[in-house]
Amino acid sequence: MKIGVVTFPGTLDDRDAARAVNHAGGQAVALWHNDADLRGVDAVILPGGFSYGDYLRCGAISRFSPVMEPIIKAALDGMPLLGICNGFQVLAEAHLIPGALTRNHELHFLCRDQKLTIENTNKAWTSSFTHGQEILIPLKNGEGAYMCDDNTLAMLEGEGRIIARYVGENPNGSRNLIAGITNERGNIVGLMPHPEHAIDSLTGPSADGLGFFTSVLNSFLAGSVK
Amino acid sequence: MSLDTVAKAQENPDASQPFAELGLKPDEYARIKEILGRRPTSSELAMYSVMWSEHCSYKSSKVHLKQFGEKAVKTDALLVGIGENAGVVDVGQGYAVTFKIESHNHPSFIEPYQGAATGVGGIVRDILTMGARPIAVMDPLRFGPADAADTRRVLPGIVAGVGGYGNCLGLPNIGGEVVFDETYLGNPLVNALCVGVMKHSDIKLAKAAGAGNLVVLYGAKTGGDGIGGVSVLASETFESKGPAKRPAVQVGDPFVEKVLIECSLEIFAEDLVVGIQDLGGAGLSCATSELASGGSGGMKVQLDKVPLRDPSLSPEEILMSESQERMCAIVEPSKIDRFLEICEKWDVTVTVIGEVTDGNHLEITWNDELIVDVPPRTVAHDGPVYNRPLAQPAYIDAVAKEVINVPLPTTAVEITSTVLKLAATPNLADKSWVTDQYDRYVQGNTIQSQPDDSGMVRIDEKTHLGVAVATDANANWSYLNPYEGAKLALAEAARNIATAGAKPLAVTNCLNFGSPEDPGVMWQFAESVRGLADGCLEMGLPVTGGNVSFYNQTGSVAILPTPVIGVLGVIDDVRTRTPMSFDRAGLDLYLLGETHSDLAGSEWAYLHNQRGGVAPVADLQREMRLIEFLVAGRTKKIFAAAHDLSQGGLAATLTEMVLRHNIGATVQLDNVGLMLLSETPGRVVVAIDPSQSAALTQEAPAQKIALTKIGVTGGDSLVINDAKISLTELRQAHTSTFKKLFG
Amino acid sequence: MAKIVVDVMLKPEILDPQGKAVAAALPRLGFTFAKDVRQGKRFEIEVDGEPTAAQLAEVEKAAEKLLSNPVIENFTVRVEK
Amino acid sequence: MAKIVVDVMLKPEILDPQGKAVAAALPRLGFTFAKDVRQGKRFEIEVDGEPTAAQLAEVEKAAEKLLSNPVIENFTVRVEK
Ligand SMILES: Nc1ncnc2c1ncn2[C@@H]1O[C@H](COP(=O)(O)OP(=O)(O)O)[C@@H](O)[C@H]1O
Ligand SMILES: [Mg+2]
Repeated sequence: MKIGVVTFPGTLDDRDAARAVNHAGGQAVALWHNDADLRGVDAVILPGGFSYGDYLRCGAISRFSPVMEPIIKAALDGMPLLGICNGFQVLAEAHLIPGALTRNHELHFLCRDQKLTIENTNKAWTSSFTHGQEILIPLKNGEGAYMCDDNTLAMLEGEGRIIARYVGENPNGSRNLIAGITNERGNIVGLMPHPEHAIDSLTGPSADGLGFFTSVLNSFLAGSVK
Repeated sequence: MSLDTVAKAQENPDASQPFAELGLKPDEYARIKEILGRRPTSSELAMYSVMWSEHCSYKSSKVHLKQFGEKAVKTDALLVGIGENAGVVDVGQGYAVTFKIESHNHPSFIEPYQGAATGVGGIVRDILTMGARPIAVMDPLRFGPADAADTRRVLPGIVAGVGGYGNCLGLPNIGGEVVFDETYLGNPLVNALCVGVMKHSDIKLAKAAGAGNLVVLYGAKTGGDGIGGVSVLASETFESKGPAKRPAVQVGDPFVEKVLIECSLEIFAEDLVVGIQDLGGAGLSCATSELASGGSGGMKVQLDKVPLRDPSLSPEEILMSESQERMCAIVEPSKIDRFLEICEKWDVTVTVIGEVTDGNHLEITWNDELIVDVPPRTVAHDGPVYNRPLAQPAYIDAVAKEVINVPLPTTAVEITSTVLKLAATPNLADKSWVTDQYDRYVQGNTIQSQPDDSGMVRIDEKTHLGVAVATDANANWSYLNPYEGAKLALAEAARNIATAGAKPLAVTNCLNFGSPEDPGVMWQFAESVRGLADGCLEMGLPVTGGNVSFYNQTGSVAILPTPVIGVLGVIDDVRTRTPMSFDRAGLDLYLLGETHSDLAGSEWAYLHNQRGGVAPVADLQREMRLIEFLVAGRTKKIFAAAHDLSQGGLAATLTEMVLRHNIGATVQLDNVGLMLLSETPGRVVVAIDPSQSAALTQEAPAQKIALTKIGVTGGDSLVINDAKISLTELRQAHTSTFKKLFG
Repeated sequence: MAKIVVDVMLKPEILDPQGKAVAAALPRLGFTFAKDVRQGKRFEIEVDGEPTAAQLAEVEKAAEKLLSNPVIENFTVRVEK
Repeated sequence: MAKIVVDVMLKPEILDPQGKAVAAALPRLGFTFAKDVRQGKRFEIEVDGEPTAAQLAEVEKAAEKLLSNPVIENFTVRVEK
């Protein structure tokens, strides 16, 4: 399975995301923000970082990169798309998922090992987990507070579209402790913490993050993607 | 004032010039005239003034720093030595590592966020310039008292600035220091270290060789930032059409720097440059003169081609501007098209501003008029050298006579309150409030970071080769005895590398001192340099580079002498490192090294307002045996954990160890007060599986290393003799200080 | 040369931690005038000559598409002398 | 209830990376009106009743002390209806 990893100017975790894909047994394909096509990939990851310096609003400028056009088209067609951190912000700015990410409530960048529960396991990116499974992966962001209006929140809760929730003290002020959500169809996931930094316990707090990458591979092998 | 040209300088040799306002002494000005055989043009004057400033020319420190070269051990590990932007060390497997610390103290006091941010930006460009990919940063910081109002202004801004810039560059922050002392009030120290890695064949140097090669400026446009690093007044002495005031602060754009890094690495990978230099202090004055004198000496630059952010800048200002995020490369004409293409890909502004010439003149024109014609070496390297008067300050003998008289705990209640007090004191308290604002995971190779003894990153994913770096300074000891203080800081940094099992390889330093014009400060400086040079010689470690920051003082009060020493080590397989603490019960705890009555300069004495006494004397032979033992023990897998003792002594070390994985310990100590609080150097606590005791008890004495069994791991408290401190209470004390102080 | 100003504020129902932090800090410094503080963004856009209606319409579009995020923010556009 | 607005902008000579990024992004989206863009902050301060001169003077002080960083920023205070 070929998984595209997009590099925008200012993207930082592209190498890590590619490493995680390869580690899980997939084949990472580098995609450049100016590319007009997706080089035949089966899924795409928008990695973390400070694309365009996170100026204006995180993800606001990169959301209009040329590569986003084919990505949006394919994702609306069912291609698995994972936005991590800055990638999540890009997804929100592109309105591929509802809501927005705003400044952490304590107004600092925060990097810490974060416990999450996985609350939705039937989607492209989380099928390797069990429902309610607790995982530990790094969280690192300055604007990670998930915000949406009450109706959207009720809808997300009602439809089980919350992929992962923070355990314990709210790290950034996200509504309902939301760490990640999915679109209605379940192929697009935005996740604030960083599974690509938790693929082995040598360099991360655990290997729990690998599950996101094996999920998409397994779903692909099982033919359930798209 | 109209454009001052070389022709005009010859025509009216006696025109008066504002050399004093630019920070030049009359004799320095006279030297410039002598070199040129005429008065300098205003542009030349601008160049000499910034390049001959203390900051760029090291005029007060040079005579001392040369010991680092003279006393150095000969080592093949040093691929590039002092003098280049950063030294380069061979770490094996074809890899070379470069690292360096720099200060950005004064700007960080004026504007904490931007000062610290641009400090990080500057050191990262130094590392990039060597051809290396930057892979990690560290930030040794020092502040006034933790509860002082100005510290509350300065510290959050500096921390946010270090994080704001470093995080945006995608560089993991793998360590640093946060230290508080009255003398840093008004003089915070912001030192930033960067590590980079490359293959041997990729090393780049700052030299402009080959007549006909092009001089290329790329990166951010030039603005009026930081003009006249030597004196903010400087720019105002030149009349210009622009706004009356040039910005007193440089503002960084980390996004531009991130793009500049990736763009440069792509350019390096295709071997498109002959030489390269970042633009830091003294901007284009420095880059052009250093590149030219690093080559054969000839260069022509058309200054009017420099892309400007502020079109009102005069040539003098352009030469002095310290605008961030710029690089200058020497490129063969056949390679320029590809060079421009890569810059375009990354959307980086790039301009050919000149070419390398035969001969040894650096000629700069402004709209075809010659405004600079100098031998570049005289600007870059032949600056004034001062042998400033030095004298041992009177306080040295006085403090040596002071007898430390602090309460030493004996009862369970006293032990408990002492341990809790130390755990919570700002200098020893948990630094997560700071380090949580730094990305330590990016790049996916961080093996160790806060709160480990050293930062460690993997540099090869297949072989698991890695490097470790630690920075240390003990200004209290340096105050009592600068010579020993420097050696002790060196030993501590090396030990912090070795506890993990990495082998120390090379040294960098950032020497933060008061005014060199004060003979007492100059003596502290000279003694520190002598101590560091002697220490490095004895330990067989080369100094690969560093930085001097003088004038850190408020009125007549100088900061404590603060030589921050960085040591880099190598570890052949990061998976086998010895962790800083234990994650299970049932291990034996041993103290390696002897404990003497070393309370002078200790944290406990400081907490009791006692700053006198006699600093410990460094025993580097003993330190080296200990280091070797720790490195060998890692290979033989003897240690389950190892953590060194420094500020706060055994009390602090035990606190940090039990809290790391929330596994308690029970220890039994004779002479408990001194054992807990003395800061005798050369000590490490190790945890071992009982099955390894034989190996330990045989080998330590064989290496003449004192060994004391102090206890066992396990439980949910730290038990010291009769005192039982719950981990919950200890954690509360250790972790609440910064939150309380800074929100 | 004229200046077009775009002000972007978080919608009233969206939590504004920056505004809240400022509102909390003011009384600590002895300033008691504020009942509430909201913090937003101000863009100053320089254009050549007098802004035309067409230009302002373009700015409106840009404000909606790029300068603000309609999910959480409102904006206003005006000309400033 | 009245609103006092404090606009805080980077001084003209200070580099504004955010404004620069916006100015660069606009033409990529087909918006060509901007010669230059600067990005700053806007504070909306709610006060009880009509703001008095004394109150405005206080706001000026707060703007200088807290809302802006005088080393790199300028500010203006005004009442908005
Ligand atoms: N400003 C900082 N930035 C990053 N890490 C820091 C900073 N200050 C302290 N640390 C980290 O916190 C830990 C404890 O610091 P310290 O007590 O000074 O260590 P040591 O005594 O071993 O030198 C170390 O891992 C150190 O690198
Ligand atoms: Mg240590």
